[in-house]
Amino acid sequence: MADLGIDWALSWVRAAAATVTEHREHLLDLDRAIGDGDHGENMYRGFTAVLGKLDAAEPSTVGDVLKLVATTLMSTVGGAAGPLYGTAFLRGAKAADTDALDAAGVAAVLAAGLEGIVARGKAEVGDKTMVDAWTPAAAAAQHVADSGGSAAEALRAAADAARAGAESTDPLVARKGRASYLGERSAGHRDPGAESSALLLETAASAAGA
Amino acid sequence: MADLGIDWALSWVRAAAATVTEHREHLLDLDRAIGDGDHGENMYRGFTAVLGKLDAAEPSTVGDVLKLVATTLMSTVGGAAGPLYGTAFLRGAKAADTDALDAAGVAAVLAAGLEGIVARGKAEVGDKTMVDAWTPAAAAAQHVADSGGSAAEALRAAADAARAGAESTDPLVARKGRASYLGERSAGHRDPGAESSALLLETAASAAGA
Amino acid sequence: MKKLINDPADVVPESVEGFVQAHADIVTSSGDPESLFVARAGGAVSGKVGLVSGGGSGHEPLHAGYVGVGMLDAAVPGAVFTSPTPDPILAATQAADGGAGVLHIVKNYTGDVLNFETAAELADAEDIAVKAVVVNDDVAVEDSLYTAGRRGVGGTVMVEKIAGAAAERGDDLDTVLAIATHVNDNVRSMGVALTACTVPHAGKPSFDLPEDEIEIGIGIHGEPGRRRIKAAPADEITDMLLDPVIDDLGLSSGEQVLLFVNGMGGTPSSELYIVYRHARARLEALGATVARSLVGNYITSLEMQGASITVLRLDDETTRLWDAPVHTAALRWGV
Amino acid sequence: MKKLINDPADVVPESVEGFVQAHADIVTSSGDPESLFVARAGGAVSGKVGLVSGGGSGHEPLHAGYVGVGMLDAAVPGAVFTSPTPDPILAATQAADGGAGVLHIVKNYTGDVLNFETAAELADAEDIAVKAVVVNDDVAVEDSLYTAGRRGVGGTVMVEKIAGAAAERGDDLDTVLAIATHVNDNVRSMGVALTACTVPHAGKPSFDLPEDEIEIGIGIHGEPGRRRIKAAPADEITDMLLDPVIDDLGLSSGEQVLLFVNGMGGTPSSELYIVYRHARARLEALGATVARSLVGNYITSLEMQGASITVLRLDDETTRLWDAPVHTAALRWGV
Ligand SMILES: Nc1ncnc2c1ncn2[C@@H]1O[C@H](COP(=O)(O)OP(=O)(O)O)[C@@H](O)[C@H]1O
Ligand SMILES: Nc1ncnc2c1ncn2[C@@H]1O[C@H](COP(=O)(O)OP(=O)(O)O)[C@@H](O)[C@H]1O
Ligand SMILES: [Mg+2]
Ligand SMILES: [Mg+2]
Ligand SMILES: [Mg+2]
Ligand SMILES: [Mg+2]
Repeated sequence: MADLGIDWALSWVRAAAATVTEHREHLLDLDRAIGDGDHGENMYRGFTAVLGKLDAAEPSTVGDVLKLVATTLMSTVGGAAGPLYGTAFLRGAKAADTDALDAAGVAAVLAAGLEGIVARGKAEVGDKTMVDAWTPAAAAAQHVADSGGSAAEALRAAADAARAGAESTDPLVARKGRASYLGERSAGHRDPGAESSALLLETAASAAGA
Repeated sequence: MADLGIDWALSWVRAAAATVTEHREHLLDLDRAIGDGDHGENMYRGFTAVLGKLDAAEPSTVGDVLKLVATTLMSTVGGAAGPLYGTAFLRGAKAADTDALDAAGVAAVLAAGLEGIVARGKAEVGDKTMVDAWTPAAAAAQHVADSGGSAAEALRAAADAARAGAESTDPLVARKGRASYLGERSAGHRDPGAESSALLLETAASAAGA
Repeated sequence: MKKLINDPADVVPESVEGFVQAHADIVTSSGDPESLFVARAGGAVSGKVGLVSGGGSGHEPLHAGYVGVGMLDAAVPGAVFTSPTPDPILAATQAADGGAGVLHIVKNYTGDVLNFETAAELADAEDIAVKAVVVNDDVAVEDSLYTAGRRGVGGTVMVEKIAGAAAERGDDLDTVLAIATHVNDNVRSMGVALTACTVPHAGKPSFDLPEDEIEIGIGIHGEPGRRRIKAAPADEITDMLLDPVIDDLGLSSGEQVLLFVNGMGGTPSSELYIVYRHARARLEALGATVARSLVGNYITSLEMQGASITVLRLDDETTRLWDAPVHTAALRWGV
Repeated sequence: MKKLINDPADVVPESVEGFVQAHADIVTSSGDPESLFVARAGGAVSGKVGLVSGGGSGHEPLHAGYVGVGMLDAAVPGAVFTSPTPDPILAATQAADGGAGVLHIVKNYTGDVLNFETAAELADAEDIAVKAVVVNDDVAVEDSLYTAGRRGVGGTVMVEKIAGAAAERGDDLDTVLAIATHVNDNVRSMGVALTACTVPHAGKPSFDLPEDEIEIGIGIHGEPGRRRIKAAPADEITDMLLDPVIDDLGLSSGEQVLLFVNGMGGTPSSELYIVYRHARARLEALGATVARSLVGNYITSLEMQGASITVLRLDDETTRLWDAPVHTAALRWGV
């Protein structure tokens, strides 16, 4: 039940960049359906930039890595996703104030990230946004921590919950973000940001070997 | 072997208007292929206007009818076809200086019309224009007149020759009119003005019972 | 996808480069592709309130086409349909600051609002006074506390022109903000798409529209509209767009308006004038006077075919400010 | 076919009606649908040479968009892509005549040439001195005594602006004609289509172009071009258009030019600036100076996607006349 340190953080971010590249087109298609067709490109641009910075910077803690991701996404992604993910990672970085995360640490990082997203975007569960993925994810990690599980178990639970949360957006009518402009027509489509959130948490769990 | 008088002229013009209406789309398509897609509309607009004027005016001679057609086409068709057909009918009207046309009269009207087209458009046979229909038509009518045929026979010969002339434009590379801008690509398409000329002469012959 | 572009990733920087070269008498650019913005050739005007706008690219001439005397001081073009990040907005804000503060003109999209907010915080930390007006004139979208609210569309051009004239005559930041807000409060828009558009990096049309259907209530980001209907004559479509605009504006007899018929990028101006003609007749039938007009491609959605109708309620002051000289790449008069 | 139109037969009159309403400070129309033309709101200018142009509709803003101080006195819009008949050309000529004669600016198409010729004869019979310049700047078409010759395309805008300025400053008819001819002699153009356009009354696209092919050497009437090639990057296409233009113009190092990148109606301006950027770089590499620029939809082919490049060799006089104030719906500066 090893805690998750800098190695995990680095391999997560690299895996995240690979996943975002792989799913670029799929995220584009989701956003074309109910948004403006750029979410895949935005995430791809952001994480490609993160990879570039990772080589030059020499982060030594999980917090360093998360902060690097935060500032890079903030300054390269743009759109709604840039500030939202940027804030999530920034608050997560602040919450990751130890060398290695245990389950409680994972839960704290996810809770802080979610808080950041809500602080900026003011969305609630059911609004058909990334909040629908983050909220159950943070809760699931907290649950694992409360019942004495490992950091990796917390991430696995969070990833699974995020996946279910992303899928739960399919039937929803959007109330926030661009999809809200479509009214009823937004139902029947997955929210792109909830999907990318689920993808990122899946790579976080995988990187932890969970 | 009745000569062709005002009744023929009137029924010709009415039949021509009907034919142009019927072939509007076909002439449009021909002009879309190697021109600017308006010849059918131009001819339709012109002959619809002619019909309108015919009811109000009370032409009493073949020349009157041809002159009415000339001025109406001139002032409603526009494009290249307007001035060319306008001039053709105007010169034809001047040539039709008797009450009723015999074969020689038919030949004279067609020769004058062709002369008008050439005077304005400066095209020669083989340039892929209406001249390719009018030239053999005028010659065929003259031939019938020279060999003692009737007016109706002259028109039938002219119509058949115009039809063949129109078909002869298919393989040609245009040297005049819009199709000339296409260069080699104009080959393999019929010239719209040659086709409309053949249609008009066919109705002239039919109206003469030939 | 067929476009006159090179690498899709270079569309914005190459286009901005050409734009700045073609209009070097009016504008300059930061030159830095990492922090791209367009500003007035002469730099910030000392003592004048600076006006900065920006947002995703693909709406040209918005916003760079409105940089110049009498309108914006700087514009920040993001990637296509993607709000720019805070860094270039901050840099543009600094470039536009003549010591009298800066007004951000922000179209109401989550991304734009968030990125401009962050930039404003950063500018504040550098002692530049920044205020923001958030334009939200699109009546196709219901306005509610619980949603993202209305989009900013055609009204943005009106806000930029009129607030720009106020700043140019020397109004202070609060006054310019008040005027911008007043314009936003009195302008409404609604749009229609006949075809979708294709974002260069997506390579596929933003939606599929059968040959006989159109989208009513679209925005300017290639998103589908509120509803899809059978194609209809221009006058009927004009009614569908104008009715909610008139309604929401609460327009009544005797009022003066500016009528703005905007092309989405791929519609010929001849069609815009057909829409204008009927919209004008409708407004006049209502007893309103169409005192000013604007017809053309002023806030677009790439090569989309379609149009939007914007109506601005005029008063003497806004009319005067609308008429004031302007010298930008896309709007020019009086100079 | 999806268009913002009502009955296809009403496209031109309704559009012109809207246009004249929207720009009532600049233009007026004959009002007569049987003899439709657009003229300056103030009427003929006494003692000034009158400038009249016209041709088929579908190229907006050409020509009505160029009626106003410093440019045309009247414009005659025919049916879409169809030269107007002599009657309205004559009426416009009469309306434009201020006693100093009238210059007809005619694009070189058989129909335009013939109908303007007839109108000129009729005007002559009414003692109006009429001269004509026939614009033929399209290098895609071979010039020869035995053909219809080159088409008049983008260069027409240059001729109308510069001859318009000459007339406005008081030059006599022969001088205005000489200047117009000089501009025509020094301007060349070539265009590309990415998509076809649809003439309203035809209802079908003017040609079928696969998703990965483009037409090089098109005119402005939706006709196919000289050759069809695979889609290519903007810089390559720009080379294909610019090379024959430079060549035919015999442009050499040290010369000053006006670079005009024109949109065919359905292409966003962002793409035009990408073309402009590369064309400018090419001209500069040649040692020429791009002293003036024009980028936008100025002579179009309905909603066609595509562009044309026009290069005008400048001298001091033409530059001065280009810079002179102009106040029309589509071109405006200095006033
Ligand atoms: N107010 C909000 N709160 C939380 N998430 C939001 C909000 N608005 C948008 N999002 C998320 O952002 C995603 C869209 O991101 P992206 O397409 O990159 O930006 P944009 O919408 O500006 O084009 C949406 O799918 C949604 O998950
Ligand atoms: N110089 C010419 N001489 C004779 N006929 C010509 C000439 N130029 C064009 N035409 C005829 O005119 C026809 C086209 O007419 P139309 O499409 O109505 O006019 P436009 O070419 O102006 O669109 C051509 O098919 C051709 O037969
Ligand atoms: Mg998006
Ligand atoms: Mg034609
Ligand atoms: Mg976006
Ligand atoms: Mg034509």
